[in-house]
Amino acid sequence: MTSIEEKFEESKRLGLQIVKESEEDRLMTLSVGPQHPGSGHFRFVIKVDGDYIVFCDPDPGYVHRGEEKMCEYRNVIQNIPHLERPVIHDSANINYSYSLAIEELVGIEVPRRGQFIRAIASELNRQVYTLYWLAIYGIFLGHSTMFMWPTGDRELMIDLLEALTGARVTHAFNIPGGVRNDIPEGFKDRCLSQIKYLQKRFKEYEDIFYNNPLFRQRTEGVAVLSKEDAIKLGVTGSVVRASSVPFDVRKAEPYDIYNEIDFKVQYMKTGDCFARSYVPLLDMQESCYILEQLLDKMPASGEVRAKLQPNPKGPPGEAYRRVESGRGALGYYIVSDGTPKPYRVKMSVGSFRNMLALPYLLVGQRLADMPAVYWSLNYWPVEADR
Amino acid sequence: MSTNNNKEELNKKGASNQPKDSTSNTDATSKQQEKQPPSQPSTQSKQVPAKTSPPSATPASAAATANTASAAKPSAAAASTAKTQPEPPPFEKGLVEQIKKEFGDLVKVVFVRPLRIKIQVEPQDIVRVANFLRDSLGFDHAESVAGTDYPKDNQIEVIYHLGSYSRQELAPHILWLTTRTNRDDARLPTLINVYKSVEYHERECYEMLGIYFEGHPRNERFLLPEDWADIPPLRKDFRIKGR
Amino acid sequence: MTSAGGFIKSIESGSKHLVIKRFTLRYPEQKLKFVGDGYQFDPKRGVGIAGYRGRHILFHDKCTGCQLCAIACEGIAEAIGMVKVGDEQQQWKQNKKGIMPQIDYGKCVFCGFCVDACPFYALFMTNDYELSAFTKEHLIYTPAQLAVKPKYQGDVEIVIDERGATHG
Amino acid sequence: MASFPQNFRFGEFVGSLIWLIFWILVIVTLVALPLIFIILFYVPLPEIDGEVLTPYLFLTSILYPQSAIPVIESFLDTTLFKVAVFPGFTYGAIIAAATIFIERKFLAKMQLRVGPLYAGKIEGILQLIADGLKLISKEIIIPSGADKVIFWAAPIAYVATAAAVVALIPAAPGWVVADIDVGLVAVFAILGFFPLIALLFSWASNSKYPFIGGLRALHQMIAFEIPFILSALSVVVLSGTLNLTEVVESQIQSYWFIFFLPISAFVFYISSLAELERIPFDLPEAEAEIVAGWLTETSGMIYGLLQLGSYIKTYALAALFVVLFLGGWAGPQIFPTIESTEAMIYDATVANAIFWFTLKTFGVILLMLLPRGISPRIRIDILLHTGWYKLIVLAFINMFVALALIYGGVLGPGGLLVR
Repeated sequence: MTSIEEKFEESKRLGLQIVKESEEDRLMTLSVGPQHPGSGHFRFVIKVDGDYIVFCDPDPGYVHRGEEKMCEYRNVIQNIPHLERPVIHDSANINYSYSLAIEELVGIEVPRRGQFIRAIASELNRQVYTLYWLAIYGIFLGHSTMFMWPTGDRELMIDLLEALTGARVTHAFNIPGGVRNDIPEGFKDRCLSQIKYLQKRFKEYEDIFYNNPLFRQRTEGVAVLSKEDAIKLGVTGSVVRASSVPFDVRKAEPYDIYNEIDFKVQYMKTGDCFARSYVPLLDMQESCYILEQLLDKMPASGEVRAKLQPNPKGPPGEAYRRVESGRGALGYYIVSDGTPKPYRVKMSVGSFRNMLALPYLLVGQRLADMPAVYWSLNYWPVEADR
Repeated sequence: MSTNNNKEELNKKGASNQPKDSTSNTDATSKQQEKQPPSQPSTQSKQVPAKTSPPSATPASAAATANTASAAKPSAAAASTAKTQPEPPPFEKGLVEQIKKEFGDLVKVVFVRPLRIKIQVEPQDIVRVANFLRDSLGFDHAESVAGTDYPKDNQIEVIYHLGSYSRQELAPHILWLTTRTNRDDARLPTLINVYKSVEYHERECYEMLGIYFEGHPRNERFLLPEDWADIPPLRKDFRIKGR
Repeated sequence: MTSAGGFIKSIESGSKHLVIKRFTLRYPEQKLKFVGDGYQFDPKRGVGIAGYRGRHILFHDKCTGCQLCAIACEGIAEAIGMVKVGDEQQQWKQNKKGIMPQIDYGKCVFCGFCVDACPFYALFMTNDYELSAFTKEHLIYTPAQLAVKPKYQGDVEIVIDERGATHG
Repeated sequence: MASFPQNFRFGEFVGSLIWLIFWILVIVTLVALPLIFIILFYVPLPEIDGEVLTPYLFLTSILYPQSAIPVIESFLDTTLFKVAVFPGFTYGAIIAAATIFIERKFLAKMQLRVGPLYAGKIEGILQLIADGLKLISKEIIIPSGADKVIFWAAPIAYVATAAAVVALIPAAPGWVVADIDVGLVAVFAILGFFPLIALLFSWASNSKYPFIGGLRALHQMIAFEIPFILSALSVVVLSGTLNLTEVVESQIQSYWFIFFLPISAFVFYISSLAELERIPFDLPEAEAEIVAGWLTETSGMIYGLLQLGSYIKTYALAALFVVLFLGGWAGPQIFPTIESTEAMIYDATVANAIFWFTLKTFGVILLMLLPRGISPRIRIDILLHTGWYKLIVLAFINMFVALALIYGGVLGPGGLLVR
């Protein structure tokens, strides 16, 4: 019993089944999610060879609820509350592009003051979403303080939105034709003071998190997405901006009031995890300036909501409008056949597009980099499933 | 697709994660337009080129377009829109003329609106057209792939919303590349070799509308449950219970 | 050396917060103040009045039983049903049928589109959000329950000063 | 379940109570008392101050508390007391419990939140008891296919090993359970068991995430054991002994070793964080990647015991840091000496030593808690790189400093700085 052949002979004689060891046997299959603390409502199967990930297969759909089909059964206004469910933290933005597309189909124009308030709600919501995202990025890397601080500061923005829209997360505020209500009294001063406070807090975040050498070690140079790959994969939002593509829908295709606002597209060149995690912070800082300008330039009074029938319907046609949400370009493709109910609604969401980059980035990384890479893609499972 | 590719790459060159296509990347336009970005983290103020239409006018003018382009049903809207269209902006017209020059009658221009162009091709030409759009015009990624079911025509329309990152002046534009297939035996050639970014979109389209993309490596379940045994849910003859 | 500096900065930033007042809102003891009395809608101007979107309040003397709120809710949450109110003697002159909305808060999503739909200033929303109940039946609010004005008293709001933000 | 059963009757409840009391009385009179008398008959009673400690004498101390002092003193001298109470398990466990509470409050303060609040009137001080009750009352789930013996034994072994480290730490002059000449070596020998227990437990869980966690624990231990020992070795060079009590005494004679060996102290601190699996070195329990590492399959009191063990270990390593670098119990005398002719338990020197030792230990524990608030978890390759390349080199640098101090005649027998 010295050579392997003799062993095979022996096992054949005994009637045992012996399988030769293959390359696959060295790999360990790990199912990350849907009950994994580092996945969200999402599952991806990874295989690890030692400490390296050699295979990744995303498997979304755990929170798929058929938003696109549901839209075909409800009229334009009734679609709003359920359309904001995929990203309740960013519900103003997810309704924004829907409203824009419906407005294009129906043919109404939003009053100027309404456009400003819509943009304010959208920017505040971007802050809320990004702070929440940042908090989870912190806890994924084991930094519990970075979980608590943004979660606490997010409360400020949520309170502002609560005063503005009346609800903490699911606002149902940006509707076709404008916004539901005017801004309350004293909102402007409150908003300005809280933005100022938030800008001070961003420096603290940089001190404790972004400039922390341990965080830098974990993210710098990890999972680099080159510019060519980013374009080819069609990723969007902070992911593509981290790969030195300065694309922002607010700048590229300014909707509503954004062509009057002066701001810069924040982007970075490196394309690694650090850039992907730092660009959202830069975005938030830019968003603070945008908010200040919006509050400054807003007309003192005026209509906020165009007159709209309860069942708005336009001529048959198609429209594709997009906005820049917290996770990148968020587009709605709506086909109308002349009835109050849309004939077909298609959401093109940033999370779904960014998910394509996950297998490309994860393969070849260490297992410990998995949460850092996964969450740096600015991926929100519920939105991707729709 | 992703998995197969990844494994091959791993075998080839270890821990690299560069996606590879057989038919990849030589756009001359992107090289011309590419600015050298400043050092990181840096900012850049990007200007929308003046020759495109002022975007502030978009909702109103687009809405006007939609109004004038009224027709009985969306499938028929296509044909009539191109005729009743007001004069389209010059940049879009230039793009359309380039496409027309290359393909002639193979490509049907459905409408040209500010920032939006819709062209329709036959399924057998779509890969050629897509290659041209990517290589010569610079539409380098797909934002979404939407399928719409038209039971009246017994057809399914698939729309590729193509956008551009590499050409600055194309950034606000979305080109709708559409094609139609028979509803009973829905088959289309995949565009995955032209646009990597359509991989998951086409998979979603396959399971939601039942369009088989020939050449796509994984025509499989994606978002729906694994035990889904009904007809594809976004077809019009699938009804939600109780409605 | 830069990494050592980063460590020192992060330690400094962390320990600085040991002396800052805590941000937590101690909920049952403290409650946030809200703007206004709740979300309302002005049908004449066609625009809402900002406020918190909590439990509804129904004004019996204004409700005409037109069912517009129930129709608005139909595709959203299906939480509103119209029920017969009162006996034969009790007649409202504006509400001949005597039906009024009854809201199931197990289904309501608090979008407020029913308030937008009401053309008679009869249905508004209030600041009350403490609606938990032991059974699902208790979550269904009859028109009589909806007519009660809730008692909600918020006592704190966010205070931002030099040393940080806190609820006070 | 807070609700009463449907057929509840008060009479039956009282009856069952009386029935219970009856059985207790029966068992006490028929079983317990005879057993006690049998034991008293055979076991020789301890002799204190020339008097045999009979139960009668023992009971009289209730009336005359003065007479109990010699009894208590003699009890304080026993090994049982040292093992079970003062420098041993109870003291360690109390400090561990205090550590948990302080950690939660400290982190909460740093993160601008409140922390435990409702259990116990004052700032949730009884939260730990509530948590303990919860853990005890929870079901212990053993995964199918688990190696049951090891699965049950590992948590107990973990606590026992942690307590064994505590046994070697001198808390006050003469107050140490095992005053052996190779104390420092014994400490490291015992510390070497922890990754083994983690690995055994993770293997016994028959699950993937614990397995990865166990292997990570092993990697971490191997990478950090060597700088850990090397950093302590320079203390041995300075003091010339492996006995921990003598290490403290040699520091009392000269100065605290942290002044001569700051780099060693730093290396020791970093290595003990790695040994304790605390953030930033909590790779074996990294919850975002491998669920809870080798603790994934734990439930109920198994988890509680492992947590208790790891916090006792925290105390042990903090105390070791105090003994090696911060002069142990040394400190200015603040407790007044009371001159009294009568027998007294209070000893000013010992009280002073305990006070300073506890204070320093808590200081070091706070220092160990601090990184959890300010740093993320590091990756395993960076961890191994830190352990093998950087810390070993740093430890060697300071060892050469220590040797230079000895041969330069600054420290050591008859050195310049030796008082």
